[in-house]
Amino acid sequence: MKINLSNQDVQSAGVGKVERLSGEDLKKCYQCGNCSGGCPVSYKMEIPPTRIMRMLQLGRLEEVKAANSMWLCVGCLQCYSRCPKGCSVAAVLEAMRQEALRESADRVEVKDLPMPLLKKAPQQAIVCGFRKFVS
Amino acid sequence: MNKMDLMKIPYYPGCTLNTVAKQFDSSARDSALAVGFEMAELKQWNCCGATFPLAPDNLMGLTAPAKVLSGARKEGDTLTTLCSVCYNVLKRTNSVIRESKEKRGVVNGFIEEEYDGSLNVLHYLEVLRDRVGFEKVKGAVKRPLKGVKAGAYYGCMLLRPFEDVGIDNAERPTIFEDLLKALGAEPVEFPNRIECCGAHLAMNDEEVVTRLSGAVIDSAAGMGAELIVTSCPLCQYNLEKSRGAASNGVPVIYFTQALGLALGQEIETLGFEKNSTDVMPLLKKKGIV
Amino acid sequence: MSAHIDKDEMPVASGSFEPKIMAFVCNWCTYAGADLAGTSRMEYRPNVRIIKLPCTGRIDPLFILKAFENGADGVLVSGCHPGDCHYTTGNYHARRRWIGFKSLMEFAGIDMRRLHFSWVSASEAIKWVDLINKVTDEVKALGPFMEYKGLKENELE
Amino acid sequence: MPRIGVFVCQCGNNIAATVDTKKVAEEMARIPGVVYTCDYKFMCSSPGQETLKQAIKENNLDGIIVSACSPHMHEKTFRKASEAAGLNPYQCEITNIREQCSWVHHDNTKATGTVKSIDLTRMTIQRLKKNQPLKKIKIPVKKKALVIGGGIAGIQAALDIAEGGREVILVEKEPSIGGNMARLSETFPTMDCSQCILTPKMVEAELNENITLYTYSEVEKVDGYIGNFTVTVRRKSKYVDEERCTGCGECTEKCPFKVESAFELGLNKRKVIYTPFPQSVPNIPVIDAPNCPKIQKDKCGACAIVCGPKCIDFKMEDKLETVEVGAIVVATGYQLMPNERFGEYGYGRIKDVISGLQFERLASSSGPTGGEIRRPSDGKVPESVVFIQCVGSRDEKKGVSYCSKICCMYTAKHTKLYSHKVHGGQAYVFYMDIRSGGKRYEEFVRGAIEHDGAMYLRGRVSRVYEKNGKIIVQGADTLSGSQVEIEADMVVLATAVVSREGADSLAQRLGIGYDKHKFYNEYHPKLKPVETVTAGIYLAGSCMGPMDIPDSVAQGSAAASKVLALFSADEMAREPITSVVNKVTCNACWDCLTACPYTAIERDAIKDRKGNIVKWVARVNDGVCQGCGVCVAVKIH
Ligand SMILES: Cc1cc2nc3c(=O)[nH]c(=O)nc-3n(C[C@H](O)[C@H](O)[C@H](O)COP(=O)(O)OP(=O)(O)OC[C@H]3O[C@@H](n4cnc5c(N)ncnc54)[C@H](O)[C@@H]3O)c2cc1C
Ligand SMILES: Cc1cc2nc3c(=O)[nH]c(=O)nc-3n(C[C@H](O)[C@H](O)[C@H](O)COP(=O)(O)OP(=O)(O)OC[C@H]3O[C@@H](n4cnc5c(N)ncnc54)[C@H](O)[C@@H]3O)c2cc1C
Ligand code: SF4
Ligand code: SF4
Ligand code: SF4
Ligand code: SF4
Ligand code: SF4
Ligand code: SF4
Ligand code: SF4
Ligand code: SF4
Repeated sequence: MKINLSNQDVQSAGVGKVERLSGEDLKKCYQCGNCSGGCPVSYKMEIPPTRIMRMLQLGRLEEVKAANSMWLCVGCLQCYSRCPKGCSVAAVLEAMRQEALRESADRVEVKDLPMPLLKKAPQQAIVCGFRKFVS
Repeated sequence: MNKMDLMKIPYYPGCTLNTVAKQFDSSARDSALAVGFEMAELKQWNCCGATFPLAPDNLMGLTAPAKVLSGARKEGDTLTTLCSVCYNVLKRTNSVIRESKEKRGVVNGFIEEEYDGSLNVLHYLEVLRDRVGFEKVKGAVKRPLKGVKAGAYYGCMLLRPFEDVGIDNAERPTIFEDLLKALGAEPVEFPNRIECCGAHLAMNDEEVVTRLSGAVIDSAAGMGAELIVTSCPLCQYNLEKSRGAASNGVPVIYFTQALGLALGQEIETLGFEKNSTDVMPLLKKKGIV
Repeated sequence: MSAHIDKDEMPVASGSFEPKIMAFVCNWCTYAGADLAGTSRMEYRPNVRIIKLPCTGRIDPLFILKAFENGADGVLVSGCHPGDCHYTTGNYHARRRWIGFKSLMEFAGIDMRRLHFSWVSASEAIKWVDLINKVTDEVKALGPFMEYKGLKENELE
Repeated sequence: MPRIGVFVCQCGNNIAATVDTKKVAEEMARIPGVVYTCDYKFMCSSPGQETLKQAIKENNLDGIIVSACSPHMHEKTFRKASEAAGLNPYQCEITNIREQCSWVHHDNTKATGTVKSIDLTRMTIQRLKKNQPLKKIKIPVKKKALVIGGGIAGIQAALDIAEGGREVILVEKEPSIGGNMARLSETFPTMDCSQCILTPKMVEAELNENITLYTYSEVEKVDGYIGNFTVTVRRKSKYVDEERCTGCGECTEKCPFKVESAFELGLNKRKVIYTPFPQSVPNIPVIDAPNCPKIQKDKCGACAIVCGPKCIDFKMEDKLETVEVGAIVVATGYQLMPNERFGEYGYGRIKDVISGLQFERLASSSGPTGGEIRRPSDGKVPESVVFIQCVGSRDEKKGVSYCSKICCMYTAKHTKLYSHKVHGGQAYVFYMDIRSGGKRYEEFVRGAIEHDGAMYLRGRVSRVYEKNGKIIVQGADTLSGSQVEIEADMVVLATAVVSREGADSLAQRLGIGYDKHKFYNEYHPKLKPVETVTAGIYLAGSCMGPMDIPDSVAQGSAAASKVLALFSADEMAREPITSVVNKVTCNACWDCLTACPYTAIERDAIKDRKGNIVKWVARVNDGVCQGCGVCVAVKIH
């Protein structure tokens, strides 16, 4: 992998928007790895939390958007709760999800969901899921 | 006890407790009466939204919970909930409204009300600990859960973020175990009690849920737990569902069912049949029923 | 200790107004910074008259009023950067005092554009030069400060 | 009418090129009170100074002005010359017409420079007219020092002062000197044994005639100022007569009760009558009164029975002693942050999660395991040990924002000790950065990795928990970008170095400053690293911030050299630039007192003849005042 880094990347407007939406200051992250260490879905993320923060510091918004990470985040706040710098990867990912949902198609279509699930699963799962996956 | 003398606490059940988790609701109401308070359901309520918007500028997402809070304020200065998610959403929304004048203005504009955040949002566990007192609960126990090694599963929403919701130390909570102790059970502290169950991924990613919930059950069983108690319908659902995948099958029940059981309520009223894991064999084995 | 400068002694360039600027500076930072401008042979407007004090913390608000009374058209106060005070916290005291003091000055009818506060360290000769030039030009553009001159003359009479 | 002389310097062409010095001198002669003026080529040259002296004498001048270069350049020269001519040196003022005039106004017609020089000199004349003759302040100095804290920094300071021939009192609050270093096993970067290099110094401190040890003692009150401090020391009751005790240890041997040893950090027990460790200095036991049944409820007394010289006295009480000293060195050291704050690491719940200092005890040959690495829970030799760095350090949310500076190094040391002692064992280190600046330090860490095989993982640990008798460490390796889980037998936390409990209250007693972490403030972090703003009080070692042994020792010596310099004369001369209180107008508002950065102002009672207090006023202590003037400007009367 090679990254050609330019001022536009480092001062990326897109990342600036994510910062605004999430209320997080990406510069604060010093890449300690605690979030990746504690994240329950880290194992399945194409880009795990610590690297998300780094990629965004480098302005690689598109790569992070293309990855499955933001759709996997369960919002458990373990990352935020243990981050020594008080950063919330959860908030960053939520901001990115919001952006993606506003722009493009929904992640999940209601019609694709199995009926037994809709019947048995608690309402809250469905409400919450819709809020995360559907614009 | 005369119903009139009871301490009445406004109560928000939330949508799930009205449907698939009725047993959570009813066992909690009955148990409350047995230890001296009444859960007075709000006259009017709506879904809280089931997720607190993590992006701070998303004030639209606060509308639903703000409406609940504002309505509840008209019925008292305290609001109690049972479901961890409702608790998390309502409590955090409440602090946003209380602490930020600016956001309060916007949210009040959305709901067309004047709510100032002055409610005290409590989880049922907090009511038991701080208003009733575990000592009193202990005194009311008629059917002690003697010999039951029970693991309390906190999940995420009761504890995080600590600054806003934490009903107890985020890494080393004890409130749940203290309750189980009062009920006569042997609480088992297991490492994954504060880890996520997979939450809403139940909708579209079974693998994650099976893995995370399975790890919770494994972790509890590994420490010797024979029973897991929860405080959230989604946790309950995920844990029960992944039971097959987990190497150790352990029944999962709502903590209020355990409470009702210990307080001596009729077994039939506790709604165990609604759970998809069967706790009866364990209770029989322990000689509790 | 303030200077009462006679108009006819000022270097009047083609009859235009030349303001009188009083600078109250601390001994350790700004005074040394001004010295450095000299040793580096820099050049700046000659309108400034420096009064050296141990510390900006020693600067009494009355000094500033007195300077205006005695004919200054602009006043400059400068010392060590916050955190660098030779006396550890003197400049914090000064800063705190000025915050309250500014409103008093405004109340006393002093145009705040005539009063400048700055931090100049012992190595910031360039900053000093720029500051003096800027303050001189700004005050020059404002014209002479007449309100207080009247006061002093009345008093003398 | 004053008799003022004005000397205008040409500085060769440096001033004369843009200032008409003759004109300046002439103009000054017209000012009332000026009786003598001249201009001269080089005022600072010998003939220049002679001219000045002669003029003073011949014209009977009572004040002079030299309009020349910056006062920072030659004020001292001319004040000295004035003094030699019989004039009070503070009646000599300088006008800066070079750096702030001739050099910065390049007008060759000399118009600009001359006008400004005239102005500036006239301003100085007005200033001089208000001057009063001042006398140099002389302060007598008591040539005895007090060192607070008997860790390596304090011991070094005491030894150096004693070696310089001055008396020192070393106050240590524990029963033995030695501090944290006494707990260490081997020390980086040389790996020599801590006890082997520390014990000789401790013994030296005990035997040196110039050093008086006050162990089990604390500073209660400090009065006075540089050269003249009066310090009250509480000497806590040891219940053992120090004069008669032979240190035989019979009492400890026979004492039937045990409690957790603070020195061993809970890894071991000690008797109720005890010395903290075998090499204690002084080797005299103390009774831990709250735990002694004899003292609490008059049961036992075994120690008193076996003691040959009969030196145990259960009724002994604390003594307050007052000492007079000229200088104080504060060397009270550090402690580690309580690990319980980090619930996710399981300290206190999982027995085999220990602190770095506890690991030192396990590795120490005089420690509870005799130097074998055995885990606390079951005594098993751990086959894999995970070391977690930066626990609480660099963690602004739950810990402290700063880097503790020593833990990267001691963790590398721990991995070395471990791999030397446990063959086949594997050390894992979770780190964020490796901070090994210093002579041979980086090489030391590389040695741990390359030679001793420690596995370094760049990342933080999120969680530690137990599973099937193993400790599961869950973290990340950010270099490979993955989550990492390790099954370990023991976990060692490199916990943040923090200030001592009570550091702030001691600072308040001493009148010295401290930062928000309660580490003591040096006067200037680069140029006055062992001084405090309170003259006569110096700092050494880790009470100022995290620091290793070489730095602590260097500072101990540095502080000692400051003390010896102060003690080199009988009296200390100070510039008389101090503030004075007008006792008539002072209305005891104490604004000045709170404003003074040096606590130089005290409350003073004015009494009538019968001794009744008539009025309270502020009083400036000349020994302490630095002349900043903050107090003067704080109040407008
Ligand atoms: C795990 C670990 C390993 C380390 N390994 C090394 C190493 O290998 N090499 C190295 O160079 N450094 C090492 N260090 C650092 C070393 O411990 C310190 O640099 C050194 O001990 C500092 O000495 P000190 O005298 O400043 O403080 P301390 O050792 O803390 O001594 C302070 C003394 O003052 C006393 N005291 C405190 N308050 C008062 C009071 N109010 N009145 C009277 N007395 C008081 C205390 O009882 C103590 O005796 C290590 C540190 C740790 C935590
Ligand atoms: C780029 C850079 C930036 C730095 N920035 C900082 C900073 O921001 N903050 C900081 O704290 N430090 C900084 N430093 C470090 C700082 O420069 C040194 O710590 C400091 O200068 C060391 O001082 P010294 O007296 O030990 O040595 P030096 O400054 O090297 O002085 C040694 C003197 O001895 C003389 N000398 C040598 N041999 C002989 C001889 N045989 N006989 C007689 N005289 C001799 C030399 O001419 C020289 O004058 C920086 C260093 C560098 C390279
Ligand atoms: S825990 Fe915080 S600081 Fe550490 S890598 Fe994650 S976001 Fe960055
Ligand atoms: S909130 Fe999301 S990113 Fe953070 S730990 Fe939980 S799942 Fe991982
Ligand atoms: S006194 Fe100063 S200005 Fe005069 S000759 Fe000496 S250096 Fe130059
Ligand atoms: S037995 Fe007596 S002499 Fe011996 S160590 Fe104990 S107190 Fe000292
Ligand atoms: S009297 Fe106290 S110190 Fe002495 S032997 Fe008994 S318990 Fe130990
Ligand atoms: S010295 Fe190393 S381990 Fe200690 S706080 Fe600094 S970086 Fe972390
Ligand atoms: S400021 Fe000090 S000197 Fe002035 S009145 Fe108050 S106490 Fe007295
Ligand atoms: S001049 Fe400064 S040091 Fe002296 S008493 Fe006043 S405030 Fe304190």
